[in-house]
Amino acid sequence: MDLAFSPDEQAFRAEVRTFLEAELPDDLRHKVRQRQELEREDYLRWQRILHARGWIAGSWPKEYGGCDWTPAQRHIFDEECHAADAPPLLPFGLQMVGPVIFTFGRPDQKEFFLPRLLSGEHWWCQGYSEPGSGSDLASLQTAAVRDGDDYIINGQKIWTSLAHHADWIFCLVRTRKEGKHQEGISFLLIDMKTPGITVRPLILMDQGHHVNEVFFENVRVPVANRIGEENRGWTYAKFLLGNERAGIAEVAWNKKLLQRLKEMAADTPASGDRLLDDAVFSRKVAETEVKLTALEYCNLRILAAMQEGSPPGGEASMLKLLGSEVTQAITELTVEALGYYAAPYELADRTPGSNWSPVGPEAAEGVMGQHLFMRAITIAGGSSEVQKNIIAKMVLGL
Amino acid sequence: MDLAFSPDEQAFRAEVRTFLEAELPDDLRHKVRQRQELEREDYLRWQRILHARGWIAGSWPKEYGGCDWTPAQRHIFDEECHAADAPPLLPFGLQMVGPVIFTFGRPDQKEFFLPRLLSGEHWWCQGYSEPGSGSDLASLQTAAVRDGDDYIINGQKIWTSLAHHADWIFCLVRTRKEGKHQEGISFLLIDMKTPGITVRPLILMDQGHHVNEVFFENVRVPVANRIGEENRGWTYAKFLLGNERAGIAEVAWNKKLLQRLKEMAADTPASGDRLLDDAVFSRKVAETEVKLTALEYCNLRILAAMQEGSPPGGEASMLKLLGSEVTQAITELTVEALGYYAAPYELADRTPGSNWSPVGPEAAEGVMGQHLFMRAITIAGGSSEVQKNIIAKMVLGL
Amino acid sequence: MDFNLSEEQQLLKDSVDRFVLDDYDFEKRRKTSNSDDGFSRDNWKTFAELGWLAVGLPEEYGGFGGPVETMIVMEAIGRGLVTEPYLPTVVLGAGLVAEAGTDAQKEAILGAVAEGSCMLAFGYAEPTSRFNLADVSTTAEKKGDGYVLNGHKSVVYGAAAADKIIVSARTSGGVRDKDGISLFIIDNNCKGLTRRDYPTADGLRASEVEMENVEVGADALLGTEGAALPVIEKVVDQGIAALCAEAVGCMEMLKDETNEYLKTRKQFGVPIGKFQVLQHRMVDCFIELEQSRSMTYMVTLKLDEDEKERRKAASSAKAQIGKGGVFIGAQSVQMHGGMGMTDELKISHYYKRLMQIDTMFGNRDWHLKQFAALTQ
Amino acid sequence: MDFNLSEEQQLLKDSVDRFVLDDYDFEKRRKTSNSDDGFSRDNWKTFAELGWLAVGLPEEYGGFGGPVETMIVMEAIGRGLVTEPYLPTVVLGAGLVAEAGTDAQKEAILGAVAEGSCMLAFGYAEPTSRFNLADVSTTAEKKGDGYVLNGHKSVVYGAAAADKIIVSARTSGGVRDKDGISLFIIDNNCKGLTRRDYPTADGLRASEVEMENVEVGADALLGTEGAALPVIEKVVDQGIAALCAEAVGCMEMLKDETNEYLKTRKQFGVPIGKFQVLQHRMVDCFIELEQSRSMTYMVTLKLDEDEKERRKAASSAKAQIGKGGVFIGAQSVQMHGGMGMTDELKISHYYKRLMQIDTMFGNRDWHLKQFAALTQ
Repeated sequence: MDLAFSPDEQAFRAEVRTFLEAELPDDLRHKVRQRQELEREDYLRWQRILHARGWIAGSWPKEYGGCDWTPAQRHIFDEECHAADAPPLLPFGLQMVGPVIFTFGRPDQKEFFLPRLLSGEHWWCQGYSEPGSGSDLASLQTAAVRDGDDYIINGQKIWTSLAHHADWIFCLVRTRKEGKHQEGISFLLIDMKTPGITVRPLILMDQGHHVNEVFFENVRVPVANRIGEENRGWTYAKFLLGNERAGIAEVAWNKKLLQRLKEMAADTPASGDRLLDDAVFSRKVAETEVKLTALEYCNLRILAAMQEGSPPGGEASMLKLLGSEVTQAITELTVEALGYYAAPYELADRTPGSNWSPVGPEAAEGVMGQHLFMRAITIAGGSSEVQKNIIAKMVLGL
Repeated sequence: MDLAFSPDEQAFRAEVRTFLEAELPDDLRHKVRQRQELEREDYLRWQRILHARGWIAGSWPKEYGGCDWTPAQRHIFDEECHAADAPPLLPFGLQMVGPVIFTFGRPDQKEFFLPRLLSGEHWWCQGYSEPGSGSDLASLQTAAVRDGDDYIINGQKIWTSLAHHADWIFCLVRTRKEGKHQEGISFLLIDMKTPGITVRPLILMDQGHHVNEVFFENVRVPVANRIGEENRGWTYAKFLLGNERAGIAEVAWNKKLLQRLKEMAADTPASGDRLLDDAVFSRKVAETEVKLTALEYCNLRILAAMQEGSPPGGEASMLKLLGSEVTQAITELTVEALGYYAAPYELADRTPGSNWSPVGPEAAEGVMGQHLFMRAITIAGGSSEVQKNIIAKMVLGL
Repeated sequence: MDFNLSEEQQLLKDSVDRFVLDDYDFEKRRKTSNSDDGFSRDNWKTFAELGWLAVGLPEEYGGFGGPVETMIVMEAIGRGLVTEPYLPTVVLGAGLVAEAGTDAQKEAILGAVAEGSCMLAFGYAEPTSRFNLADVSTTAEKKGDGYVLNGHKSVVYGAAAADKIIVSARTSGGVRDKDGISLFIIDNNCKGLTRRDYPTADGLRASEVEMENVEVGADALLGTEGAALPVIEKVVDQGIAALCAEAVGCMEMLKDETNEYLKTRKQFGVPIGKFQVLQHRMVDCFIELEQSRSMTYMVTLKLDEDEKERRKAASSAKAQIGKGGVFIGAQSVQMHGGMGMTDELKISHYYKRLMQIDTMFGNRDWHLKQFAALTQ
Repeated sequence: MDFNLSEEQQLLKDSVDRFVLDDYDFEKRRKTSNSDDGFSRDNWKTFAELGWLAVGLPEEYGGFGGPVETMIVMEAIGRGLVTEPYLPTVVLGAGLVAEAGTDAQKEAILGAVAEGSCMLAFGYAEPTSRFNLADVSTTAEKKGDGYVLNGHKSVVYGAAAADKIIVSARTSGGVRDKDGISLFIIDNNCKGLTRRDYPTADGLRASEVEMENVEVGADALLGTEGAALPVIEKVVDQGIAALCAEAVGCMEMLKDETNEYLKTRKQFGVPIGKFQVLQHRMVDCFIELEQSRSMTYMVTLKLDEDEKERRKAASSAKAQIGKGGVFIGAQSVQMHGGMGMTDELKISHYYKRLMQIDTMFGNRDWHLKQFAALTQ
């Protein structure tokens, strides 16, 4: 047993760090640090920088333009990126549909989609959830009816993250109504410019436009855009959900958030003392840090197992549960640290170029918005309740 | 709206207090205060003192020897008794079977049993649970087969509190196997001296002998000892369970326990400070006291509603839940206050007359034992999980 | 011991409940909250006509009722998520004047409050004070008959709409001394006062109020010079009781809405309220609500007890309400799933209000600490 | 990064696991625990023969392995709820001698420990010290070449069986000074030493150790006079790591037993493991166990890092284990219902041990405070 990373891994860490120091633009770094909402072009700029370095797809095989990094390398890369306040890489293309395409796609699909995905030319979004099917995803209703070489799509998707930026959407659609829910689903790639698609914003409680409803009215999609076989989409979807969970603990990001919380609490006056010196507040921070440490080592154990070839099973659900709890604990404490300055909420004035500055301390920027948005992480991607059901069944056999 | 007790009620409080000062024996007071296990005779002595004063059955109608007190009076009486460290009144006779007898019993049953119950001549215990029927009480199997004017009883009861002290047991038995579980149960009063009854101690984790298994092997019980109709025992049992819940919040007792915790924490050295001055410990005490205060006012609201004639419904389950949580929180904190002195556990040496004294501070006596025994209060009398099921169904309609 | 409303109280309750039900549906509330003022002056007029702005004021100035009546109004405000600045004006502002004002001040202000022609705000917090009411850096220096004020008051709810702002300022002593604090009534448009107004996360309006050589006359002093802290503490405790009632209104609405959602939303072929985990979670919400309601009654009925009992009551109630409110809010969002996250449903708005309520007048940590100190 | 055991470590694990499985069933354990000594000297002999008493000791005195090997043994001790005083003798007592002893002391003691002929105990706590290792009132005054000791050591596990008791005593400085603490090795039967021996709630044995003018020679001093605190802290951190491993053994046993009970115990016609609330509770237990195991690996592998990293590791691991252990213990009792309350089932015994483990070497509150101070 040994906690140390190998010399090669340590050298890799140094390489990543040097790269970030040289290539990560200061304005992006600042936006991330100040919890500002990133614009489409912000994501793409960073994606292009990584793409140029060949580091855009750590987990992908080299033949498809990836780095074929070990789990430890991916972990190190993540840690360094978050420590440097790099923008996150959106998962929809790189982690979700990309691996589905290179695993189950036809050669022509791989050739067309993968390079465009990596370069950022194609922005992908995910069409899974529907108004009637939240936790019960397999009950989805969006219908795809065969018409010659096309499917005609009618239905609605919801919670579609950043669909308003997207060029393509990967969708689960119903191609058979009979039989078990799971056995009548197909997996389609749909160009967002296709006539009949309407994207409508869904404003969340932070007043941000992160997600959308996507309506399909007689949308014609070539059968050639189907992944794999008809009615076997559930298999690909499950494969995708498995990939989604790798790195789900967000240890590096949580560490960064916690570090910022401690800095803030050290700078926060609390009637003569520093807030961080308050026995109860510092205890809550310590509790959270202990929980994050436990999560970190749970994550490393699973990583080490993956390194040796065991894929994460129900344990990934544990990482998702704990990671989301830690994040929410940190954002709650960060709001709490602000005291009365958690109240001001001026999203409306934050147009670029204005001389807007946060009410209260500089560190207050974006804190409440982030906290409110982060309420979603115990709901999206399989709610905490669903994760516990999975562990109860898969790990405990109950 | 008004929180004050009426002048009459305040006068009653003074009367109770005076009585306790005069009549409660010091040695009993000491035993209760020191959390020592009470012996059979301890309970009986106190019962006889109250009986002599006519205050043994606060809630009973006057015609059966009770006081017919209002809910507020009962509350006041409880508060004063606990504040004075009086021994508890065991519920099995006074709160459980007594009301069943005077509500559903025949005149001769009332005449025979009630006076003996009140005087302490008959010590009652409760034969409800069985090894196979815990939360699912109605699935009980102990069989009563009619044989002339008798029933022949075969089966087993478990968790029978103080059965080793008892003269009589009230039992739920199965008199019909067909149909719904609930509709084949009868309610019998059984003399513990009847041949075929065996009481076997069940030692709990505190190493105390509080509960027993009671075995019935061809035990002959006169049909005349049945309460009400055959196969309608479930009705009487539910009535009894309803009564069991009155006063279930144990507010007065919890207040006493909390007060002792605070005294102890004020006396506990913690490397130079008093433990009570530790910010985190005192916060936990404060949290518990706030919770107890909330419970107290929930209890008073329900009491006021009872005063006006509304019987407690699902709300009683809430009181049981909260009361047991508060008690466990207090006993946990009391153990915690002891620090390393929570470890010594010398039950074996505590024979009366020995010059035994607790290891560590005087206040350590009985603390761990009480904490361990109190783990049962979220299990017995309808587990916390069952209480929540009840509220979900009865109050929330889920 | 009696937890029933009197006949008059019941009539008041019927009236405020009817207003919220008939005239304050959520879409109207959204528009009002998003308007420039963040509330409706028409509604304010209605409040005046129906007498609600006189609740808790002394009878000689047209007022009626006391803490229980305030509780009734505030609970309805909570159910409706009403944005009109009732708490700053009637409970805090008028409360301070009623408690400490001269006859002339009462005469000038209380009647105007009751008839809706005067709105008030109370600035007690400062950037470095956190929740300590005695931590006052703002200074008021004697100048002639009057005073000159300098300082920064933080997050003053209702300041933009207020005709007069009452502020705490130090006339003597060190920054956190209990003695030496005074109250001043300042015209909102007076020279030297600047405001930065902003919406708050819970859809209300607050302001940073900065005073640079604000000159006021002797008649601006509210109460005895240097002896304002006990007055502030008493009125803040009244504010806490009122806020608790508002929180109970919010919680009850969330409990009802979420319970209904559990009965109607289906997943895996059954209403999600059939899942035991959600049942028990909903029970936990119900119990938090009942505890919060009990504590609200308790603090409301103890506002006139001696200082220690009153402060114990206020701190314990606030600690419970802060916890219970945030719990019910967060769980209501969680149980509504994605829909709970949206701006469209009312759920998240109640959650956001309950979060602010936990912070207002000091959060749970603060009040547990006060309570611990008071009960040792 | 590697969480696998080496081949030798796996062999050790197989050996201790087999002993617990084959030779330490619960009824045997109960008898052992209830015996006069509270443990079995035959078992101790077996431990010696199998080499477990040499684990973690320096190789030159017959020892082998390090923290990982200790973890392996202690986890098995946890699974079996083993009462033999392994922690006091091998981890703490021998650990102190190995860390600070002279060659002569190591020579005299370590070999004897390894072969099972010498048992040790460590008295560090006092009636007023609570969890502060530096709070030492016991005094050691110089007298001739030796020392005279006076004081009271609290709750010394394994003291009755020990041949030698190591105690901390103050040779200079004030009661809570970090400097001025020394360690002494005292014969258990020496003049002036009195013990009150008692069973503990978790079925072990501990003692109050009082010293009244206990005279010892210069060779009783362990380590440098006045400089013992860093030694004590280091060995206590090793003790914490070992205790974490024991706790993981306890938790794993409870998790397995309770999960099995949920599958077999029927109520309302179905196994109670079909109730979602119990499923999720069991998941919570599983997750606490996984976190505790991860933290145990972490602290075990960080024992040789610098003082600050080591202390952070120890305090964070202990804080997690304390919480996780008590949670799993209490929930295992609760999910077993009445049966969980009984002395007959092993469940409650593991719960009682996990409660004591939370307290030993400082409870969760204490270690969170240490951790907060170390990470600010």
